[in-house]
Amino acid sequence: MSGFTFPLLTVTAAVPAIGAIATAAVPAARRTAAKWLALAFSVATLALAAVVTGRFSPGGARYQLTESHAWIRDFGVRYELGVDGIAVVLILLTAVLVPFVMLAGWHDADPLEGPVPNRRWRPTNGFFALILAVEAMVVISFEATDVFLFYIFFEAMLVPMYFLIGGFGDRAGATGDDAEEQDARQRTYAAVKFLLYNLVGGLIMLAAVIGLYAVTARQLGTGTFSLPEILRARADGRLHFSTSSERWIFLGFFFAFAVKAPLWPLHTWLPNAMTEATAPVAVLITAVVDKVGTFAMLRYCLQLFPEASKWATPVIAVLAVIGILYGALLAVGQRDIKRLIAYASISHFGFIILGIFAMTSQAQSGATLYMVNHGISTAALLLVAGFLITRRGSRRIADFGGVQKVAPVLAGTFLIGGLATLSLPGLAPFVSEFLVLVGTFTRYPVLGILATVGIVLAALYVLVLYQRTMTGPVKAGIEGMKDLKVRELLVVAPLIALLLFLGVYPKPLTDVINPAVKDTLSDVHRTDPAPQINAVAKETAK
Amino acid sequence: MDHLIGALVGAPLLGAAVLLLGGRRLDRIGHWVGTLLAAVSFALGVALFADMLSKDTGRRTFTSHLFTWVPVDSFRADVGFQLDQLSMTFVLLITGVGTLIHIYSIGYMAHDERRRRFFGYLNLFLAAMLLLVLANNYLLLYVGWEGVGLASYLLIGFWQHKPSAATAAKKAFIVNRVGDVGLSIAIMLLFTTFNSFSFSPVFGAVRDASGGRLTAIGLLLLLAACGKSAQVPLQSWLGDAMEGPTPVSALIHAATMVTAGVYLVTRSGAIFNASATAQLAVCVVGAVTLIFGAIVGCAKDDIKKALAGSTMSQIGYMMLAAGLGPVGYVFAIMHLVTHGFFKAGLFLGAGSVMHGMNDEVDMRKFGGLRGYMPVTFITFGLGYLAIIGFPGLSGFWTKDKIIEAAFAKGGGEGWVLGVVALIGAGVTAFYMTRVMLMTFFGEKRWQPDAQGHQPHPHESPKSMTVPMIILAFGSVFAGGLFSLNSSFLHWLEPVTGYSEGHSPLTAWQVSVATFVVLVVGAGLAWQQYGRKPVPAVAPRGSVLTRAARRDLLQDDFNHVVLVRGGEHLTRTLVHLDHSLVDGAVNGTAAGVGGVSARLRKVQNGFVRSYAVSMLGGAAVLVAATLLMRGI
Amino acid sequence: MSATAVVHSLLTSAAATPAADRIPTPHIEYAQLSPVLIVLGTATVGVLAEAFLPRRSRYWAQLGITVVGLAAAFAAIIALAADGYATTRAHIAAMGAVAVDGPALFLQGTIVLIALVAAFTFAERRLDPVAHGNRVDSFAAQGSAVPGSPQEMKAVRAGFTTTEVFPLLLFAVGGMMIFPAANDLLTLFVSLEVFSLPLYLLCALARRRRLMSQEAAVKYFLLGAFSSAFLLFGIALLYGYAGTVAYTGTATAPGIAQVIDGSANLTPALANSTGNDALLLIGGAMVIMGLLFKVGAVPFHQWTPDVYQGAPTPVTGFMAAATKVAAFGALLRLLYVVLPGMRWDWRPVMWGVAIVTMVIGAIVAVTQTDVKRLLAYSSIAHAGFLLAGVIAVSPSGVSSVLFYLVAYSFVTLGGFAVVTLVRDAGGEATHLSKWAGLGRRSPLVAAVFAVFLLSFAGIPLTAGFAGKFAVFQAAAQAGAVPLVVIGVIASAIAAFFYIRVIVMMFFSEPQPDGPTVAIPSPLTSSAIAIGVVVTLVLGVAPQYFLDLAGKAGVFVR
Amino acid sequence: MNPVYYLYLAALLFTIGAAGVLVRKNAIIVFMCVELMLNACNLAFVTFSRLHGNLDGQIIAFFTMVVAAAEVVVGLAIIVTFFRSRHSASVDDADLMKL
Repeated sequence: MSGFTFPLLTVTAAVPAIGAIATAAVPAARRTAAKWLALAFSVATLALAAVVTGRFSPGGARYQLTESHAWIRDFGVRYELGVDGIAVVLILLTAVLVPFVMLAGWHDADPLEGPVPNRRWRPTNGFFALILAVEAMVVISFEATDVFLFYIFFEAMLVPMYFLIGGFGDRAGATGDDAEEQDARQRTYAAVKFLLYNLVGGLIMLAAVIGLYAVTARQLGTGTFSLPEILRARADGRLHFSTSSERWIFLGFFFAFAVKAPLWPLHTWLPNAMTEATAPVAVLITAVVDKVGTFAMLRYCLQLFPEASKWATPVIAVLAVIGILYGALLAVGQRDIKRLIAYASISHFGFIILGIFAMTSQAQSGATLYMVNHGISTAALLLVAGFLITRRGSRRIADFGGVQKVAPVLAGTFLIGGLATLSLPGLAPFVSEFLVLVGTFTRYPVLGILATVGIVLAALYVLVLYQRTMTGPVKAGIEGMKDLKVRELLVVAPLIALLLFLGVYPKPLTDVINPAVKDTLSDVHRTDPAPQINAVAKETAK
Repeated sequence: MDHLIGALVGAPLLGAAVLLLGGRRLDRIGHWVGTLLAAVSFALGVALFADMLSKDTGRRTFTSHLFTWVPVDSFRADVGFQLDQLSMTFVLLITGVGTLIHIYSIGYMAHDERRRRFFGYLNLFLAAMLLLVLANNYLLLYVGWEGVGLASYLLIGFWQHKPSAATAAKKAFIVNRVGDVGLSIAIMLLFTTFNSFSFSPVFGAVRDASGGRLTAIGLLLLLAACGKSAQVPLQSWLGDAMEGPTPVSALIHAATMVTAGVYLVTRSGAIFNASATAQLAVCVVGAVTLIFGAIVGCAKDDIKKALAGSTMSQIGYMMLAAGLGPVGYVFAIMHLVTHGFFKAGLFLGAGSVMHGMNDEVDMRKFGGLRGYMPVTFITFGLGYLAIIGFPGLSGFWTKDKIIEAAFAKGGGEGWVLGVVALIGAGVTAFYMTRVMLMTFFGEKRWQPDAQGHQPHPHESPKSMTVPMIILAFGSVFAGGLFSLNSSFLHWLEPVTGYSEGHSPLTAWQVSVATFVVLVVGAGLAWQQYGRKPVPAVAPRGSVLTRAARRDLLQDDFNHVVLVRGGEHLTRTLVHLDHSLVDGAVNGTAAGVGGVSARLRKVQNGFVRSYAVSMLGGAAVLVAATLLMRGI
Repeated sequence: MSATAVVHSLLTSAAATPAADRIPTPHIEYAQLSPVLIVLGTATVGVLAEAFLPRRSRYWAQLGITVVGLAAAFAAIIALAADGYATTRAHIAAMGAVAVDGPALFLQGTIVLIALVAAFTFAERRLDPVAHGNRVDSFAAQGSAVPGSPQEMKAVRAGFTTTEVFPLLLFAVGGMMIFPAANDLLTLFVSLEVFSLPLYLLCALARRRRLMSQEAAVKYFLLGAFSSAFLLFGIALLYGYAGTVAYTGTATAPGIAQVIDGSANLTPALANSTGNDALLLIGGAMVIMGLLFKVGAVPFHQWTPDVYQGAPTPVTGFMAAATKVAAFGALLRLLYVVLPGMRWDWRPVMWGVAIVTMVIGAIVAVTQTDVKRLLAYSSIAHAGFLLAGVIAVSPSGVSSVLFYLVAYSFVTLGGFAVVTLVRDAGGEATHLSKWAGLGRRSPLVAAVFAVFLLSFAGIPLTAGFAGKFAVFQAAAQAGAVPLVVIGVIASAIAAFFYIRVIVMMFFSEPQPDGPTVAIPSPLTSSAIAIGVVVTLVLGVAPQYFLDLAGKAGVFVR
Repeated sequence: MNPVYYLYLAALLFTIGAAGVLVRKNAIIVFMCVELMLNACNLAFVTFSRLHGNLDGQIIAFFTMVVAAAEVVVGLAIIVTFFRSRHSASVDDADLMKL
């Protein structure tokens, strides 16, 4: 590190942060100005993320573009940034999604016209500032290579999310003259539930973080949270966790991530949060924020506590499979569009976690890819669902029917989103889902098979949803429904294009991901199970 | 060459993209674009065929590798094609029949304002189906496999405003998904066994693999085949699939897609050959289905559903053949092709009839149409003769071979299968004759439709009749052509392999037996529907009949066990999720609140009680300190 | 050198008797005691000002005097620290009575700053509506007048204000500054009373809700006196055990510490009493109890909610912040300097206290409906967290507690300052239901208060988080992992009610007859601003202050 | 006479004082009980001083008295205002703030 190197990662995280402040500073009256400003900043972030991806050389050093400065010496905390393949793709995902989220939510924070105009307090600039704040925190927690630094933003991002969920919801579902109040109550409940769940998870993780510090401090003299440092120390034997302490600390970390991810049975906050939040915010939750949880499992649980991870794998894998089937079954039983999608997401997170803990290269690459694909597909589905809901002013599936007759394009995009969600081959999610399944199957055949059953249920809930809302005779209240506007098409079309492209040619991503996954697996001292026969070798030999 | 294959698949794909994204401005020319591109890919197919014929038998297999699709460590999925005689056959069938049906649809869908999209979907189907048969590895095949599933979903549900259509489409997709589970698990098993799922390495290494795994793979593939080819127990969707426009039924649910299962089994011959168990399973499924379908076909009054039952049963024959191994593969495919011709022809005929009878499907409301739509009558008749295996026509050549091969399996199994196949032939003759008589003979039983329009039967336009005629030719001559110094056998043998079976009966014995059974079946039908007038409303009929009308209650079984059970399960789970999982958390919160409320009471505002607690605290403090020291 | 010596010398020096040769002249390091002396001197000046200045000019005069005095005291502290009295030259001044060392100076500095900010809030007179053309602060027009009586009316009309609060404040500050520095039990006791008595009075001086205010004073006074009696008796027993009240000393003139760890050579008279550990243990326990009362630890906490609620909010803020700082300082010194020898006796007990304090503080707070009571219970919970740090008998334990105290006290001041802003006809609207929808009415105030609450809840990037992490980390390293886990759970529960308030403010509909938010003068604004700044600075870049606390973390012996 | 008895007496007085605080209602009397406790402490101090043969204890006793006096000043002031505004000195009437 000679001379000044441009702190690319810091800037990437800082730009949205500054954007948040700037947007918040825009006077509340100038709504449009705030929107455009926020959008500009998010696009700038996307550009930076692209640069990061460009500067990242797959198969190079494990952590690249690293930055390292002293921060809180007494806590052994350093400001350390660095990205591996997994982080890069997730940063890219975040940066890609946020602008679409903003476009989709363009009018979500406008004053409500309705029975009681402006009763609800919805500052536009606040809405967009909060989104940018979340983006900044997510990005930096992907970049952090210091456990404490990560933890701080892992926790801090709850605050803006909380206000996004509780402060801005779409009027939908409740009926009657006090609908406003009903919605507000529900929304508040959801926001508090979200915050408490994650806060409890975070606090338990805090105990584990402190435990980690205690261990490192005792064995290395000075406590440290630097991931590379710890890995190095463990590699050359200066640091050694006792079995029990490693397990306890692992559990502390994992609990927090499992709440965030969310893993069955810690999932119940997600449906409420996603249902009550506006569709774009819901996208922010599942597609972006929750990914931090799974990402953290992959980076922190596995790399810091390989033995404990292996020790816990059977249980976690089973929970994950339960989550897959459970989420899917509940999705089938839902009467509320967004709730259905939320449970679908729970099922998908089951796949991701299963992939992470199957600990085979296919499964983990698949899981990482899954994070990206799920992000995009859910975004597509949810945002279209959001357009649908805002048009009808209701989330109840029963209130829809025959939409495809009046709004074919909307219906079409919705169907594509749905097909992506049921991971139809040719669309991106298929690749990742199949990788996870194969990877799992090679180590845990039974779990692999059970998980595969999930694809039938996926087809079931997606197609049932489509049939009930889009097909059949046109329901009352749907007749006048407008088809997608240009702005909305601008949101959906690129996402669908991405889904198709990554479904046909995911190689660019896998090339970035694979080396990182290899490293992770070598941390856990896991190798893929050998096949019965290596037919490829035979053939090439011939 | 790569480019040709690429273009072969690409042309219809392009069509689909253009038509679906093109928007309304393409409405006027959409159907032409679709048809043209289908024709283009047919032309390409023919070109490739010619090229293949120019090569000598050994070097006809051509593989091309476009790009690496999903590379993760040893897991390597490629986008690559394998064009050999087997896939060539399918390419020609798909593009050929496909093009004809495109042409037919121009006329048939003329009055539908969403015709452009219809053609888009058709093209999408062609592309997916071609991908399915051209893929050089199972994962890519899976893509095509689901692609045709999607196309079929879209086309069955094309008239989405009809709830029945939407439901049928959903049902078809989901039932197929069940099969897909089999396919994907099979692929995983292939990967863990062979470290690959591309055809050539896998088939090359089969003999080293453990039998158990091979059997498992075989059975899983069979499950997939059952889903796609509507074989028992996953056949329930095919009947409902008739909700789709008739050309769809002809192309997808008669000629091509439903035969994909047969293709899969034949393609995986190497694996099945290595596992007698799996083969037997295939045979059994085939046998059961061919009877099942036939019986259903006998009871349906809806012309399309009757034909659907027949399709089921004919594919049963193919499955049976494919299950016999090298003895039968060739004949399975041969029957598949001829069936493609005559069944497509029959469906188009049925469509033409409906076209003339303002979309009436109930055969009890037809009758005496032969005079009103001669071309339809003749083409349909030829198809009829072909399917019942009238000597000299296509069906005769192919079906007899299968029956013969079934006997050739030898031993008890051989007899059972053979006899079943034989009976099947008889039943086929029965229900097809029934259809024929009820539709074209007897007195008119026409009735006005819902809007009260009296039907004015008339011949369909050229765009519809021409394809029917062409297909009729196919159904008359194809079989003979193929059997001419067993050209088809030699053509396909390099891929599928062939072994002469040792039938206990000689070829002519089988033929005679078949013919007899045929005559009996047809006779019975004439007895019941030709001699006495057909009642306009179906008589109650025997238990078997009633069961057959309800698809032998298989649907009801599904409904009660799966649907009801599933609904119940989900409802319970939803409840539990709220009360139990969520309740636990909320309960804790409430608990804390309760404790808090109770503890609050201690803060009663009285100085003296505060003092008491202070004194108590002091006492405890002192006592504890003393205890620590053990004083 | 024991306290008595000082006492002798004081007496003799006061009345210069011929006996002066037999009793050594006391040697007082005025320079090193200057902070305290300045504050007490200023207080006296304030009293004189009350006596001689015309009523009209008192307010400004008092405010000026107070600010100047406190500023001077702070300057003196900085000077001392700069001279290295906090580290290298730390020693025991005033002939063993007062320690001048890192913790002492650090805490004194903190207390002085707190007092400065508190003085601002004391002096705020923009919040209450102008009464008969006079701006009024939150203190009674005339403390002696019966509430609602004609003479109170008269006092109000005349625009009286109780400017005595400033001298009272200063006296309290003086006592608080000695408290953590006290190096013998007598000084401890005296300083305790010196800062307690003014606080009792201040509690009684609310302008609004005077009955509650007086009631608070009575409760605080009676219980305070009660507890100080215990403290005193404990001192007596310790004296009986060790024959001295000095914390530390030399082998020849031993302090209690020496006696306990047996490094002292004792007179035969002492020898048999030191044999009797009961005296030591009981005495120690009672002294600790006296301190725990001031800290507000369970089960000696019950005065806290009532007094916090009844006292004038500025006073509450000052008490909550400064008293905790002083008391914890004294507790630390007692446990680290005097009683480390009997660590194995008091540590388990303190474990218990810490646990119940954390848990009960958090749990009871959940169902509170009054902002001030809520903050009171939260302060109890925080006392529990601090105790966790105290229990880790290690340098990091000291520094973490010092840091936590700074973080906590300024956030608390800011919090209570915000409470003074939210008012309705009856004065401050402290009932939570009144705070509904505050975020809609005045987003800024709500946001600021939210920041404070988040800091209390220990959300990262706030001072509260850094402090909590510091103490828990210290505790964990001292092997008190279970304590940490319980603490974490407690803070999870605590988070619940902080969030409830935030929900109230932002997500619930404003009531039609809701309170208004008064526009404060720069005084209160600055108090709040300081709170916010400290919260964020200590949250984002705490290293400097951690260093400071770390350097200051060594007691002189 | 063994001075230890004075210690017992001191303890007794202290206990009586504490008990008084707990049982008596009238704020004045409660306060007096507190004073009694303080005096108990004084007695203890003096006794110990005698036992140890050093003066500290006796001196501390003086300080205690001063402090007690100061407490009286403040305490009485508070209690009196309390009494005047409620016409009752019963500590049990002071329960505006609870829970």
